[in-house]
Amino acid sequence: MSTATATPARTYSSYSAPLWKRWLVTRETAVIVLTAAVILYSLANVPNFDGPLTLKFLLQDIAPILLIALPMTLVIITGEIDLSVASIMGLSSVLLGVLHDAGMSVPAAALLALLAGLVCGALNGFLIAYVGLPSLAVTIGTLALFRGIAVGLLGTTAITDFTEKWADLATGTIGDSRIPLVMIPFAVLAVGFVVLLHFSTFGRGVYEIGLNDEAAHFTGVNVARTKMVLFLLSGVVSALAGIYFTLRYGSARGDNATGYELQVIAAVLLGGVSIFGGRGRLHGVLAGVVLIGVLSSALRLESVTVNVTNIIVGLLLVASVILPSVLGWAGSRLPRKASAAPAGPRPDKDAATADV
Amino acid sequence: MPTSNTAAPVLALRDVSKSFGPVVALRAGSISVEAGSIHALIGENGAGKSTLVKVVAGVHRRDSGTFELDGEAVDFGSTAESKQAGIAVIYQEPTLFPDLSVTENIFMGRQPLARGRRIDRQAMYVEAEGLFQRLGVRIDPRRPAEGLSIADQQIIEIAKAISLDARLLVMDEPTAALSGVEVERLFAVARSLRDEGRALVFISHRFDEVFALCDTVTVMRDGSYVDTRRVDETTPSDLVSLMVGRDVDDLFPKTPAEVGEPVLQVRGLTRAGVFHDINLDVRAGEIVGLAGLVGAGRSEVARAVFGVDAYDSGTVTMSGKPVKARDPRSAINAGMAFIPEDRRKQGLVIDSSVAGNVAAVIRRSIAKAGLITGSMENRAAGPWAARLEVKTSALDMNAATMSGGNQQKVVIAKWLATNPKLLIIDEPTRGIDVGTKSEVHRLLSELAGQGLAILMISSELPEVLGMADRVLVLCEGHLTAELDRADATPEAVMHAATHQLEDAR
Amino acid sequence: GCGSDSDDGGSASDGGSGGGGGDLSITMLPKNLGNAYFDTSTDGAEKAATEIGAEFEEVGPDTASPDAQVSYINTVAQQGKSALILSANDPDALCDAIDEARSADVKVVTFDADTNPDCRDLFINQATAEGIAAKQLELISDQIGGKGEIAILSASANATNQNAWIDMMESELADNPDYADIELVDTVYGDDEDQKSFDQTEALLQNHPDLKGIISPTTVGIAAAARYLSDSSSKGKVALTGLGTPNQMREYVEDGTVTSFALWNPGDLGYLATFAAAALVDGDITGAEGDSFDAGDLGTFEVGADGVVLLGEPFTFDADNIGDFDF
Amino acid sequence: MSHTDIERPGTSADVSAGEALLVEPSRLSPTRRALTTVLRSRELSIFLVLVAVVVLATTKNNSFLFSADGWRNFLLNPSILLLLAVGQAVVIITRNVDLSVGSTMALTAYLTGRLFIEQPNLPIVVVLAACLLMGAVLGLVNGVLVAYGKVPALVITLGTLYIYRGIMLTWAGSDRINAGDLPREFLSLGTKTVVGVPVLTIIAVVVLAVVGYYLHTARGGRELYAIGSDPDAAVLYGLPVRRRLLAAFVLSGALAGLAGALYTARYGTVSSSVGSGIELQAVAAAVIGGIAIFGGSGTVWGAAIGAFLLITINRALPSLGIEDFWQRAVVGVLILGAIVLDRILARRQARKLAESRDHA
Ligand SMILES: Nc1ncnc2c1ncn2[C@@H]1O[C@H](COP(=O)(O)OP(=O)(O)OP(=O)(O)O)[C@@H](O)[C@H]1O
Ligand SMILES: Nc1ncnc2c1ncn2[C@@H]1O[C@H](COP(=O)(O)OP(=O)(O)OP(=O)(O)O)[C@@H](O)[C@H]1O
Ligand SMILES: [Mg+2]
Ligand SMILES: [Mg+2]
Repeated sequence: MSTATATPARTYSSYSAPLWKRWLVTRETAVIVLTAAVILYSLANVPNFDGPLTLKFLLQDIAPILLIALPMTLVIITGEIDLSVASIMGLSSVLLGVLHDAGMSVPAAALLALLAGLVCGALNGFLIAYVGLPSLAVTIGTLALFRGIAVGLLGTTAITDFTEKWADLATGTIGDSRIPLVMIPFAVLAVGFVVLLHFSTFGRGVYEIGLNDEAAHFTGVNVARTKMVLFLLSGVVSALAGIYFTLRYGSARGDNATGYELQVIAAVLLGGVSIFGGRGRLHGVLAGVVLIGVLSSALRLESVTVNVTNIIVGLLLVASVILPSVLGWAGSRLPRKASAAPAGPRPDKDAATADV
Repeated sequence: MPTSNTAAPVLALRDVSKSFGPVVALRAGSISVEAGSIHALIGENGAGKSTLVKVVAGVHRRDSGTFELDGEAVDFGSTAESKQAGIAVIYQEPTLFPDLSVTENIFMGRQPLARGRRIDRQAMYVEAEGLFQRLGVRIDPRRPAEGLSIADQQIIEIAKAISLDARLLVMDEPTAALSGVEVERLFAVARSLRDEGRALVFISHRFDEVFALCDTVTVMRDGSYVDTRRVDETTPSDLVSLMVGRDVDDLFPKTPAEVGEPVLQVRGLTRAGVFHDINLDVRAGEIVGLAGLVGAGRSEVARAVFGVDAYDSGTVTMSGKPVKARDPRSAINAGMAFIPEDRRKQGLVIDSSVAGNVAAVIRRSIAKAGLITGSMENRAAGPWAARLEVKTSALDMNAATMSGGNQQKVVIAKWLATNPKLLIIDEPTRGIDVGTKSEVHRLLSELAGQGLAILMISSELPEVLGMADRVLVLCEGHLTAELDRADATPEAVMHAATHQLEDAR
Repeated sequence: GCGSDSDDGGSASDGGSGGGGGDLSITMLPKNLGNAYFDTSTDGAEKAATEIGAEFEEVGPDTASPDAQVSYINTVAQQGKSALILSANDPDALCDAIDEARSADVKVVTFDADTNPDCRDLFINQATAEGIAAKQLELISDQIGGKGEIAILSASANATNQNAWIDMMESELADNPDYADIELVDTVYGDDEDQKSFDQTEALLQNHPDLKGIISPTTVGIAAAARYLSDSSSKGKVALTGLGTPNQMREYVEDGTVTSFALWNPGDLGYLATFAAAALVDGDITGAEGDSFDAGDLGTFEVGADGVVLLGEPFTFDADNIGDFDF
Repeated sequence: MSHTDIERPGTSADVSAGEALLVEPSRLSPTRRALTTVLRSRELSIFLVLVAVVVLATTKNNSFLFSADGWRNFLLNPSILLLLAVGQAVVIITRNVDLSVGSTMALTAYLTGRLFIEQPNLPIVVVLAACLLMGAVLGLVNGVLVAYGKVPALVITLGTLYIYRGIMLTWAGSDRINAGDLPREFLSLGTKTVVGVPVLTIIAVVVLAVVGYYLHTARGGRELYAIGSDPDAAVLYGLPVRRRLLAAFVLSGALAGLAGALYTARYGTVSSSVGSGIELQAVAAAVIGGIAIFGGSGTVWGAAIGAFLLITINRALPSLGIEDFWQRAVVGVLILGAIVLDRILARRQARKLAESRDHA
């Protein structure tokens, strides 16, 4: 063996598979293809789906989910989960309303609402990252807490008198295109998160934590701080989504966006993120969100009730998590057969160990 | 192997193989155990002993080979089935239910029942007391299993196994954490079981135990059966050469290097319940060996020094400068590198690429403005992988697809890439093949020669004695001896590693 | 008149005179699905639709929240339906969506609960707020003998029409000498959810031991309250009235928990709304004050101020007449 | 080694009862042991909280407890959540969670109404049995997916939460169940009391007693704890892990099914929103009652008291002059408080036990 200072004895090829293979043979691609297929099918067969308004309404509907899916993806990749996002939306919505009602300008109120989101995220993050509590339990608790504060502040009344120009901002489109304005902040955030997750040392840490947090810790990744940051992001982006939601519907209510957390998580898992952490890419997730959005839009146009849509989303969710382990199980069946007939050590095993 | 003269052997494995993905844990394992005999199974770390045991227990399903119990072919899909068939197993690492009482741990699933299929707790406690009596220990049957010392945990496992009154009892390194007294009691029990006509398999790294207890011994190397001998017809040195497969003396080529300034200084390091008032220095160019029984707390000390674990009091300084507690980053920045004992769980991110692993620690320095791409990692990782001659087809291969030895090389590469001043290495050669083993040893002494300070933890006495300039011995979290290379004899180390336990009685 | 069509229920399916007019497509969007009151109004609307020969469908969220309604309004705009009939969960929140729909020239008729007048074309009003308020006070007053504490169990706290009625009642209580001895001690909200309304009733009785009567101006609320009273020790001691549907209340009128309550016929409401929508689409009316149109069995109606069409006065149900109704 | 220091003079004398209870319980006399166990139990502490809430509310307004209805509602209202909490507790003990109970409950609540509409003179027990059965089947679906799919229960039951409610709403369409559709004696079941105790409460308490007894004294029950305490060890040990998991989910589903029927009896109307969000209350009740979310410890008694606490606080808020809108927030605070407390206590215990290893 050469000494640690000697010149490299050999070099390695960087990749085991050609580029196209590494990109095309992935879970993400599958989701994207499926989404495209659904869109094409709807365009062909769903009356009015090809209509002028569809794109605008579709994007407006899924915007909050698109937004929250960004931080949620990172959170789930670290192996944690945040069930409190919808409640944070509700809380920021209510704060926006209450503060605006108290005579504050919409931007100022929105800023404070974002701050509140940050605080909510900080509470989650502290309890999970530093106290070391399970994120499931914590965020079930804060789900109730944040929603409770929202409802407590406003009861079942609603605040609806938002200055027109801000409401228009939420519902307006870019120029006279069909793209809603909200897609601009989303695009910015999306780019930011893609860089953060896929092209930064921080992102590498996120994956390592998800795959094996102990090893990450041993390698000097600051596990606690990473998780803290992610929950802060999750909180503030949820608050942003809540503000958009409020302005779009022009009503601040305590029960706004109830149940959105399920849709977000469903979309993220559908997009190929492993609930066990460590696996998943953002483009798959975004495709997942679009898929769910297109489905419900098309089904509504077909006058299918929301219940059926829920059933389909639920089935997609279960299927998307079950599928890998079903395949794995099927795979594990094969060697069993081999063991039935006592054979000598299999040649491929020898091959595998040839370089030991 | 010896053909059984009378009835079929209780346990007979032939050419059993088991792989985990590409890692071949067991290539051609064979063993044949007679009733009324205690059969030793020995081999170096990673020889495949535990894997073989787990195949017998039904934890793993063999890929190929034959498996017979009392002459009938069997194929266990679960541990429940093997239990049914009368096999009791003590696994290498204790598997207890921390929340439950010691007694429940022993009788789970087969508790004595009173009327109405109600669990008869009283009877259960009495029975547990009986078992502990037989093993000559005093553990409160009502206390929770949580927080037991490794040794006590091991004793619970033993109690569990013998209470099953199985026809075949397999013990995977049951004595690794036990003191002399406890070992004696265990042996007494084992012998009485043998005299009842049961078959026992006993795995240990300590030859004295093998020769004291067993009648037959099977040797394994690199996952394959090597030979089976009657104990009274063989000698330790025979066994060693069978295990290692070559002459022993060229195994530990420690080249003396001149020792420089102290690099690491640890003073009064203490963590309640784990280790106490640890003082140690490691100087440049010096290899310090840290010896002791499993559970002595060596790894805990190392982890605390490196900052992955917290400690209650004490100080750690690198070449004069204090290192922040509970902060691996500052330890790394101070020039420490830590190769932990468990590769798969702590050493590397097993499901990540070779490049990703090698570049993991130096990521920040190779990144441009915090941004990093796969190709950057590959460029940085390539040379280091090459220096350690890591065998892989490409840098984006999953680390999980590599053999134990290559995985260890990846871990070493990843830390050498940080060019450290101090290298802490826990169980450097556990579970790696003989070839790589000596490569690692040569590398270590070369690094020391280049002035690197090395703190080496090892459960293998020959390794410690062969490699270390100085040997520190840890016993139940206390430093009990500091021996120079000259006077570090097996006896001296073993005594220091256990004497405190003797005193306690 | 209310009794006029007790043959209501599923009769939508029978025959269908006009038939062919596929160009006239109407969507009905109630506050939420699975609400008996709206089921009845939808039945009425469907009946009208078959008579007109319009293509008709009902869609809706399962919880009564405005944001849920928005996406359905959007869908109607996408589908380019000719008319939308809705009961608004929020007076302002829906306006943007409705504007969008109208600019995709969908005629928008609100019924039961209105939006801002400038958002929609027409509002079909079940009865004047004054009428409803007065009626309920009158009922409770003679059930509690003109004196004592009363409380109100409403729908959600921002339900437009409930709030309007409650205001009316409060001022009426203040001004009208007949009600001098009646004190309104509390107003609580059951959000038109059974269990919430149920628990709120319990809380009312618990916190106001001397409570004499409860007014619940919402069909869900009154049913839940009746259900609670019917087997509580307050049964018979605490009077209950308000707005309810005969089918839900029959049980409690018969067992004496409730002596009388009021309502218009939701079926007629939906029926009328549908004819109004059709008239708008056909261009018979524009929604301007003074326009008048024909509404099948119900005769002709005239559009009042702010594009409001009034169905009539609320009708009182009691043990003697409740048997004649099925909705 | 811990067992050697018993001979050491001193150590045995100067340890507190609590310490002894932890490290060497047998040193205490059986009565003393029992006493200390009870005194230090989580169940007792939240029971005291419950008492405090009741006393407070009653002093503010004594009809809270001391009126026919007050007393009845105090016992009656928690009974449905209690059933769910018991099922939830058993599932959580195995280190899983069942979020689909609310939807299961909704389905069987509607089933009850349907059955009575189809067959007005169906015997009540048959209906209850039907609901139990339906719930069990829905629970079985969860169980199979979790035990064989090797997917976290959280995700699976999140999915079935959607699916089951979707099925219920599609099935129910826009028609709903009114009191009028239900036979009198079934409705009266919802409020009938026997010697001052509501029937629903009796049913719930009986279920509680049976499950509690099973968990404490049956092999199966203890295995549930073992599985939750360390799933991998349970597999190595050869416990029938899958079968037990299935059983846990089936139980949770069946109890949710029963709860659905009782809901209909109690409230007389079934609308689309039945039981939505109640799954979180059930989890909350269990967690507050001292069931560790990591599984392996806690008792259904605790979960039951937790359920009582939640509902009673909800009832008490108005009496205490707090708008009941804040109830959700209170629940959140209770959950967080409970898990933080658990963590602190667990740390203390682990440390005590570690130190008990020391002797030097
Ligand atoms: N689950 C697993 N996945 C992948 N590789 C494994 C697994 N278990 C064991 N191995 C590998 O199989 C080889 C044999 O492991 P095994 O534990 O049987 O050795 P051993 O003889 O018991 O060593 P020791 O004496 O240290 O216990 C080692 O190289 C180890 O890394
Ligand atoms: N009292 C204890 N209770 C539970 N686990 C323990 C205890 N002591 C040690 N361990 C664990 O047992 C394993 C071996 O013990 P430890 O590492 O402390 O000592 P060691 O001398 O390094 O043993 P090894 O030879 O395994 O490195 C480690 O994983 C350690 O975390
Ligand atoms: Mg082993
Ligand atoms: Mg160690």
